[in-house]
Formats: sequence, C-alpha cells, structure tokens
Amino acid sequence: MTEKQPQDLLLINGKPYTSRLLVGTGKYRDMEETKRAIEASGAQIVTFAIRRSNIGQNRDEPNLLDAVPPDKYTLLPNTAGCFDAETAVRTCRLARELLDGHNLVKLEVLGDKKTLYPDIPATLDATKTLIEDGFDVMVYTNDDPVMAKRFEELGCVAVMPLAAPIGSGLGIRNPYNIRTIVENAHVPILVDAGVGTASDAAVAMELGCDGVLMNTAIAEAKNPVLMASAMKKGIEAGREAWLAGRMPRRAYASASSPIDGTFFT
Amino acid sequence: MTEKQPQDLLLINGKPYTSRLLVGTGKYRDMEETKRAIEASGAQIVTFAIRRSNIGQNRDEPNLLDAVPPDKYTLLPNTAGCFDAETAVRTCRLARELLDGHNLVKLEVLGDKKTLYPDIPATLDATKTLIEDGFDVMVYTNDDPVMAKRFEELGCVAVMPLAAPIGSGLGIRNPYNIRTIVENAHVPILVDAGVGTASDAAVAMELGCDGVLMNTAIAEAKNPVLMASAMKKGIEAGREAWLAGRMPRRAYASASSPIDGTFFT
Amino acid sequence: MTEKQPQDLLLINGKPYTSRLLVGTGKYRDMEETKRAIEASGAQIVTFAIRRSNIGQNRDEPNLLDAVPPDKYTLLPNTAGCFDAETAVRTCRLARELLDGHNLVKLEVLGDKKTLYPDIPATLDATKTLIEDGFDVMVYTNDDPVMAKRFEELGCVAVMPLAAPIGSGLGIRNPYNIRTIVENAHVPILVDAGVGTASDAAVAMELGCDGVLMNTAIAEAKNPVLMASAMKKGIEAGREAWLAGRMPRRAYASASSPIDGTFFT
Amino acid sequence: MTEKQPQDLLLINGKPYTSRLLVGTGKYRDMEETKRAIEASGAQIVTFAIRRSNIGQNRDEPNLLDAVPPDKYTLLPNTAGCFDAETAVRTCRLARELLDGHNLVKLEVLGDKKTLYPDIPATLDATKTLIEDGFDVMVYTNDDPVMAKRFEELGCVAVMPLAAPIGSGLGIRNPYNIRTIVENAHVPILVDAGVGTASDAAVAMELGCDGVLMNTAIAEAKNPVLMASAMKKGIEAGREAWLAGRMPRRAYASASSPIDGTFFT
Amino acid sequence: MQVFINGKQTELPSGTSVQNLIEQFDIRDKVAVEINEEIVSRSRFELHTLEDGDRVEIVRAIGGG
Amino acid sequence: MQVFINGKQTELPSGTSVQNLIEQFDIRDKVAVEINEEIVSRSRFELHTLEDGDRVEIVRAIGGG
Amino acid sequence: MQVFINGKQTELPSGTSVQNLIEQFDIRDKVAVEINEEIVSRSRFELHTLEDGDRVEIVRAIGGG
Amino acid sequence: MQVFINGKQTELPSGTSVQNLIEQFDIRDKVAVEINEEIVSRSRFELHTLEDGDRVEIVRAIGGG
Repeated sequence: MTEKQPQDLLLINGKPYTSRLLVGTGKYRDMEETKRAIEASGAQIVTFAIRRSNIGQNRDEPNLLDAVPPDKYTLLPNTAGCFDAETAVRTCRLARELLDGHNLVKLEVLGDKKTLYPDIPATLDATKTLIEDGFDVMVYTNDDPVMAKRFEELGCVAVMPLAAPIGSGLGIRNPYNIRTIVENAHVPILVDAGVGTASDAAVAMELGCDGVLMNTAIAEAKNPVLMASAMKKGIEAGREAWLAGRMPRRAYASASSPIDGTFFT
Repeated sequence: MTEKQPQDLLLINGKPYTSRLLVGTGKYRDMEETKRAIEASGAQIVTFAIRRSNIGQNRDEPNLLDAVPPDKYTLLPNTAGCFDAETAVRTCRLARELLDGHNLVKLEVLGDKKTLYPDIPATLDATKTLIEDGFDVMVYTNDDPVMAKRFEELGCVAVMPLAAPIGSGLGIRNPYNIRTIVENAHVPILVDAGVGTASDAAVAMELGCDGVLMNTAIAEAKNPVLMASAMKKGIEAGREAWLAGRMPRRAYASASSPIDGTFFT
Repeated sequence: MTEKQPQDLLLINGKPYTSRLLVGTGKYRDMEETKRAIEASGAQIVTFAIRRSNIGQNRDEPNLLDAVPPDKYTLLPNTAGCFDAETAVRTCRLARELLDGHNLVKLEVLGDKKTLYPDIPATLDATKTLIEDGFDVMVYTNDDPVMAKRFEELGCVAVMPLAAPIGSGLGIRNPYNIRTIVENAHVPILVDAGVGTASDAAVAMELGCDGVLMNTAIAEAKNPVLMASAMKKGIEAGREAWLAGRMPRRAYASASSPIDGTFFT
Repeated sequence: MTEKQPQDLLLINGKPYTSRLLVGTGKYRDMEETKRAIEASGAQIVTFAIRRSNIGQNRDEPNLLDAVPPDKYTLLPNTAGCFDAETAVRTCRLARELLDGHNLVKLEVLGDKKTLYPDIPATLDATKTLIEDGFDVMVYTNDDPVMAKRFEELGCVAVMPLAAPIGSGLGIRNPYNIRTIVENAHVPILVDAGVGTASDAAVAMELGCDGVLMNTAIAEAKNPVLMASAMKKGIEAGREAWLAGRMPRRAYASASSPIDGTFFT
Repeated sequence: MQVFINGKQTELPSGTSVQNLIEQFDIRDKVAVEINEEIVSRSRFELHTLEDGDRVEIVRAIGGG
Repeated sequence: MQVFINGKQTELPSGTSVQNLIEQFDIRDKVAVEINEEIVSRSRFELHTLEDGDRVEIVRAIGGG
Repeated sequence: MQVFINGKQTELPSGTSVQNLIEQFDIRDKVAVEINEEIVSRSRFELHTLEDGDRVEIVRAIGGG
Repeated sequence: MQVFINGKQTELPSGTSVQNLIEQFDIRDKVAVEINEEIVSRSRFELHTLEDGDRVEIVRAIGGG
C-alpha cells in the first residue's frame, strides 16, 4: 500500500526498518539454506549466537558473517543458552568486540531448560548492567505486562515477550497479555518465540505488535525458504489488517447483499 | 516463490486462477471504493447480486458491470437473499441471461435470517435443478463434512462451506470440520463467509482450503482498500505456509541455538 | 440447592427427570462396570443398541435389560450403526416391540464412517416416517441451527446436536452454534456426542442446553465409575452456573477488596 | 466416590482439607449473603482483607469475623491492595496480631492497577521477609513456571498462579503454563483469580491443580448462593475427572455401539 | 392494458414490446428480463410483445456478496 | 423347509412356530422378531408359523451409545 | 497532645493508653494496633501509653478476596 | 607455560601473544577474545602476551535464534 509505506516504519533505537520480521539463524540444514531463507523472509535484523571457535579443526566450514554480511543486515547477537546474568553480560561484551563496538544485543537469561522461559530477576540484573555499560538492549521476557513495562522503564530499546515456549510453535498462547503489553508500551514490542506458522505471525501483528522474531518456525518447516516467504507475507498481512482496522465481530449474521430490490417476496 | 508459481494454480471448472481470494461487491461506500478494493485484493473472481432495475429514477447511478468489467474478471452471480429453491433457480437463469450465457453461479439458499445458514434440503433441490439445466454450481453450505461430500457428488464445481455466519467476522469456528471437508474433497473447497481479518484468511488456507470468498471483512474495515491488500497477503501467506509444511507443535521448548560450544559451563 | 429443585426438572415428552445426564451402555469392560457407572452417573435415561440374538451360543452371557431394568430407568433404544432411513425405521419398530410398545427412540442415521456425522436428508425422511408411525423421536443431528429448528418443527420431542464427532472427546467445537440452537428452541436441546471430560459437560450446560448424552467419555476413562460421578457433578455445576447467571467477562482486572480504608497511601 | 475420599485431601501446611475451593469475602451485598454463599461453596479456607476500623461511626455494622468464625474456617488474611513489599509485610503482621498469632497469609504485591498482576520482584522480597519472620506464605503470582518454582524453593506453603486478571472472569487464559507449573510442583498449586464460571473451575482442576481460590465469580453472579454451589460441584467434577483419567482426544469418530450383530448389511 | 413491471402495476398500449419498454423507461444498464417467470432473451426484446396482465421483471447486477 | 434365521440358512420342519424357534434355540433374552421385514408381536409367537424361505430376524438389547 | 489515628489528627490527654483509645472510640470489633509502624500486641493495650505525634493504626478484618 | 584455550589445557612458549595464538591455530573466522573474563580488543592482539595459567576464550558468531 504505497500510501502508508512512508510513515509505517519500525524504529529500533532510532534506526528505521521496512521489515517487521526478525529472524534467527539456528537449525538450518546448511549456510546456503540459511542465506536463502533470510533473503526470502525479507528480514533486515538477523540474530545469531556466540560460541567458541574451533581450535584447529574443520577450518573451512562456512562462516555465518559471510552468509549474513553486517553491511547488509543489522546483526543482533543474542545470549541464547545463558542461565545467569554474568554469562549473559560476558556474552554481550564478546559480541560487541566481535562486531567492532556494535552495541545492539538481544538479551535472554533463561530460567529453566524445559520451558526456556526467562529468569526474570536475573534478566533484570543483566539489563541494568548492560545498559550502564552502554548497550542497547532488546530484552526477551515472559508475557507479564508488569514486567514488560519494567523493562521499558529500565531503558530497553525493545521489549520482546514470548508468545509460547521457544521452539514450541504453539502460537500466541495469551493474546490478552500481549495486547495489554502493546497498549502500555512506548518502545517497540516484538513477539519473540512460539510462533509456528504464518497465521500466528499475522495474529501477533493484528494485536498491535511492532514486529515478530522467529527461527524454528522457518528453519523446521519442510520447505524453510517457502515458509520464510509465507512469514514475510503473514507479517505484512497482519500489520496491514491492524492499520486498516478490522470489522466488528458479531454473534449473528449480517447480509452482504441488499434486501430491497429482490424480485421475489 | 517463483519455483512454485507454475503448478500452484486454483482450477475452477477447468479455468486456472493465480489468486485464491474471491471477493464480493456489497456494502462499499461507493463504486469507486468497490473498484479500488477489488484491485487491491488481486481477486480474479468477483461475486455480485441480482436485483430489480430502477424504473425511471436515478438512471445515472454508476453500473457495477462497468466497475467490474467481465473481460477482466470472472463474474460470479450469487443468489443472496433467496430463501427457497425456486427463487434461487430463477435468479440463476436471469443471471445467465444477463451475462450472455455464462453458466457459473454461486448458489445460496438461506434457511434463516438470524444466522443466514443455508437451508440444506432446499439447497440440494436447487443444486440438482441447476446442474440439470447446465449450470456450473459453486455451492454455499454449512461445515458438515457429509453434506460437503454430497454436493461434490451431485457435480458442484466448488463447495463453499461457511467458516462462521455471513458478516459475523468470527473466523473459522470449527477448524476440525473444515479440515475434514478438505481431506475428503476432489473439488475446490472455498471458505465462504465468516472471515473477519487477515489471520482468519491465513488460517483457512493453512487448513488446506483452495481459496476464500469474503465481502464484509473488507468492505466494513475502516480502510477497505488497505484491508483488501492485507487479505491478499493473508491468503498467500496461508497458502505458502500450507505448501511449505509447518513445524510440529511441541508442548515444551526447543532451543534455537546449539548448546555445545558455550564458553561457560 | 433445595430452593430451585422443584422447578428445575428436565421434561421429555411430558415426563419429568431430575437428572440432565443421559448415558450410553457401550464400550464397558463388563455388565457389572456398566451397572456401577450408570448408578454413579445418576442418569435416569439410558440408551442402548439393538442387535441380533446369539443363536445357540453363550446363552448365559448377562443381559443388558437385567443390568438396566426398565422399571428403574427410561430405556432409550437408539439406531446406532444405521446408514439409511429404512434400517433406522426397522430398528425402531423392533425396539418398540422389544420394549412392549414403548415409543421413545433415539434416531441416528449416519452419513459417513469417518465422522459418524448424521445424513441429514435421510434423518429427515426417517423422522417423518417414525412420527407418522407414532414414535416419540429424539433426533441426533449436526450443529446447524436451521436443521435443529426443522427437526423441532417436524415434532421431535428432543433435538440432539453433536458437540464433536461421536467418541472423539473433543468437547464443544462450536459453542456459537449450540447457543443459537438453544436460543431458538422450544423442545429440549441435548448435546449428543463429543464430550470428553467433566468441564465439557459443564460448558454445554452453561450454554443453556437442557442436558447431555454421553457414552465414550465415561466408558473409556481409566476409572469409568469415578468419571461417571465427575460427569454427574459437571452437569449439575454447569446447570446451576447457568441458572445462577455468570459474572460479565472483563478485558481488565477488577479488585475484590475495597480500596478505601487502606492504612497506607 | 467413597473409595477415593480417604486419600484425596488437600494438605496445606500439613493441615488436611476436604474442600478444594477457597473463597474470598469481597463484593457481596451484605454479610448475610456472604455467609450463605460461603456455606453453599463448602469452602474451608476463607480469605479477607485488612482495613482501618471505623472511628466512632456506624459501630453496629456486622463484623466479618462473626460471619466467618475462626473456629469453623481457616481464615486467610490477604494483602490485597498492597503495591509494595513493605505495606504487604506490615499488613501481614497486623493480620497475625488480629488473629492471635495465626501465621498463614495470602501474599499479593500488585504491580499495576489495570491488570492487578503481581509485582514479581517486590513479591520475592516480601516473601523472603515474611518467611524469615515465621509466616506461612501462600503467594499470588503470575503464570510463569519459572517464578512458580522459585516461590516453592523460597519455602511458600502454596503457590497461587493467576488464571486471568483478578475479577476478569476470563477463565484459564494459558492452560499450558498452568499445566507446566503443576508438573513441576511439590507444593499445592491453587489457581487464584480469573475464574468466571463453573466450567472454568473444572478446567483448572482437570489441569491437575490442587484447588482454586475465587471471589468475584461467586459474588458478582446474579445469584451468588447458587453460583457458590455450582462452583463447589465444578471443583469436585474437575477433580474427579482428573483422578479418573480422561479418554484420549481423537480427530475422528469412534462408534459407541458394536458393528457386528447388525441385522442389516 | 395493465402489466406489472418490477411489481408496479402499469398501463401500457397493447402491442408494446420489451424493447419499447426498455426505451420508454430509459434503462441504460445491462438487464435481463423475465415475463411470467420465463426468461425473455435479449435477442427477442424486439419481437416479444406484452400481454395484458403480464408480470415483467427487469433485473440488473448490483453489489452483493 | 429352508428359512434364514439372523442371516443363517436353517432347515426346519414345516409348521414350526416362532415360539418353537425360540425354544429350540433356547433363547432366554427378551427378544423381538421380524419376519420378512414385518414385526411379529410377542403375543403371536405361538400362532405364527414359518413359511419356506422366510427371513427371520431375532434381536435383543445390547450395550451401545 | 496530638496523635494521628487512622490518618486523622486528634487531640488526646497525655497518658492515654491504647486501651483508653479503644474504649473512648467505642471500638467493638476485634482489632490490631500499630503505632509508628510497630505492632502493639493486645496484651499491652493497657500498658502502652501514647506519645505526642504517634501515628496510630487500628485495623480490623473486612470482606475482600 | 600452561594456558587454557577454550577450556583445553595447552602448552605454549612463554611470550606468546594473542596474535601468535590466532596464527598458530590458523583461526580464519572473525573472533573475539577474552582472557580471564576480560575482553582483549583486536587492536591489542599483537601486544597482549599470555601468562601461565591464563584462561583464554576465543569465540565467533554461529547460527542461533
């Protein structure tokens, strides 16, 4: 819809994006599939993890930063796998060094392996440390509206409530919470985790979210590249539907065709 | 997704369509809005009603057939407003005459004004009469899988179960029925009625439907033209997601990032 | 609630019942379990099937009519397994003879083995024949409000829409339809088929249904006798909740305790 | 079910209860209605608030402790209305004094007036202080499984996740979370807040919860006393259904009556 | 003679054809015509003359779903 | 003579009544009987004698939902 | 002297005990008392005398959820 | 001297710099280095020499969500 494009940009930390779909880089068959899926998704912000280099073995394996060049994408290092504030902070500092001083990070401090829900108190601690240390924090949190607001007040540049457990594909488990978080927010709200298919992404956007971050829903589809395209369209569909203002729900029917002028009576 | 385009066509009565969104022409502010919404929707099949001509008054009101030229769209006359088989059949014959012998019709024989659900026995009667009379019938029915199969066996060229009451915007009330109808079908299954927003359209397609027909969800949106675009994308998103094959649902979490290689332990 | 008992009776064909739970007798481990489950359920109307007698083999197997004595229960023969109107009618006539002229029957004419949904046109035919022949017909139908009304108009003494496929345990798939059927009805509406657990039964009653008939949900529970008791309470809970008039739903919170008088401010 | 009664007791802080329904005392028309509703509910644990005494006015207004005598009920003072840890702790100390040293309290530290969701960090602080001070803490929390486990580890005698916002009547918004909390727990899990009608209470119990605390759903029903009875039965129905072990859900039908022995073929 | 046009009783000179009718009422939309529940095809508008008491329906396409 | 009892072809002496049949097969359940798709009421079991080729159905109540 | 009772400033003779207060205001409900955010146990109502400027809270049980 | 590189104990000649390490192990990926939980910036790889017992972490970007 050319008439809305100009004003409908996602602003994160002052930087504008036309795409509202953020993607991860895990679980793909290979770097080539990763690359093609990201392209099909139209994502402009791409998240990745930090792990030890291989010391002296398979040195020719392809490099993620070649597949996702920093000049083309906004790279978003995440702290996936961290179960305490300290390791999350160390991970962010290594990531900043790795990306030559780039301050934008996705913070997740996990509370339990079964749900991969955040450890909220530890996430609060890490958030404070990182913000003092000059990071721009996009924070993974649960869908509690009170906590979402708290992270905004601490100065996070985006708040990322989960829709359902990471990698579960269950969709938006509690739309009431997400809607309330959106209503209260003055920073971008990005649904992070739990989306399973394109309609889930559309639902998130129709609740008024500013964007969605996903990984498994694309990477574990039978055809990841086609699903990436589906997600791109699902996000756009949901966003446009939200901007367009949906019809009211009615308990009963309402005819689409006029009654008068029927030749039978 | 250029690699799927060639084979992913909707065939109705042997004629191929690239769009899987069918739209109605009721409830718009004016003919101009009707026209722009249809264009934004990308629809190739457009349905309309048959009513008495104005005898001698406002003769200059714009004409639907100018807004929706038969050379550009497949026109689908419907029998909206008919509560018995006879008037539905008469309406189809007038429509065929009006469109110079065009045989494709959307049959609806309504059972009650509160729900606008079909009158199934009367719809069966009208279907038989119309098919004997050479019509290609796209039939509006409830979401009963047994009845959907029956209409296919009678020779309907498409079966159109409702998702929810016409104009209710409640979305797919019973996905189990729609999925069962799709599994059993050898003709196109098009969800007709009940869609309220873009994610509803995506859900219908993710259930395996061949297309969706809607009117109120677009015409009653605050911005119908933008909603038409949202619906176009929602249909494509749902279709691609269905073709791509969604990830399995899981009751618990599954990490997106590898565990090994973490520098903390 | 002693104050409501007097007026809160289920009337079927003029006969009053205090229990609104109707049960089937299939799928139990043995006749003893059948008997104990029925007692625990508090059911007063019990349905059963008609099959050929064993000719000359295991003549000592227990007899259903001993486990469910006609002087203690209202026996409701059903036409389970009939896929056409004729066999359903024959079955009802044999049942009437078997029960010495008892006219109350549960009619089901099935349309397909996968869903066990009714064949609506055949059910209409059988209904007319049976009513002419003096039967009191309780009819199994889909959840289409138009058809439910039609069966009432034909003179059925109760209309029994399905909640979900027989034996699926999926609960009320489409509460909107059930509620609409109830709103339109002047005969008892009994949900038949699809209930899986006690809360499903409560939901059906909270929608305003007059009762629920179930079999699999009790017989296939790990502990059928305990589940029978759960269902009895679930039905009563839902009925009382419906009579009591539930609180309004609110999108946001409403404090249970007064704000004034707090000693902190 | 006499065979299960003996072993099916709710143990809170070592004390056994036969009722699994806990009720509040707010929002009733008068003390008489409060009393009759509590009796109809069968509740053995009753919660109330602490507020300033009236100084010199309407000294003859009925007294809650007369309506809910401590020798008949386990009284559970709550900290409703507290938005910080300090006032919550002060409230608990006043309550203990008021009840002559009774240590059992329901802690809620609220985070926001719109949702009345807990302030999790403040609730953690208050929990630690109260437990050090010898209180037996039943804690109101959100439905985050990680936080629920944290409160158990801190030594709370019961963990009380919300089903939906206090007084919203929306029912169990996120059954996955509640089920996960139950699976992980070694202390009683009581759903607190959000239940709207009897089936909601049954659903909570079918998820394996040990009990439910409610107030508005009873007090704001048109007939609170009847709704109290409905809730009692709903809780028992859900509990028995959970103990009985529900049938599996099936996507398709499964006949209740045997196929063989039909006289028609 | 008296005929019913779209439900309205109307006086017309005998011998009026469908085509005359279309012109008289200045109907510019594309229409279909039914007389006494039988279709009259466009090709026969000139030839088909109305009879006293005919029930004539003249219909067109309008917006509907 | 040959009759079909619950689908099974059976040889019976002519003149056999429904009552004889019930006794011969020692059927103790309460049953209903249909011959050639017509009900034979219990009161007529003694009187009603079978004909060659009769299709006899003897049914009873069993557990079902 | 001036004390604050449930937030209201009140003039009282010095030497007033908590018990005097309860009686003076004819408080019949069972109550708990906090002075300057410290609990005063019921057993000490007689003994505990108020000081100028004390912030006294007298609370009771009321309906709440 | 003994240092721990990505958790593995390794013998290195004293005076080894971070840069030497990168070259010795032929690490071609872009990496970040932490020694004893302190970042060593890329600009200091040449200058920073390892001490006996140092815990060295060499990390890179990999696929994750």
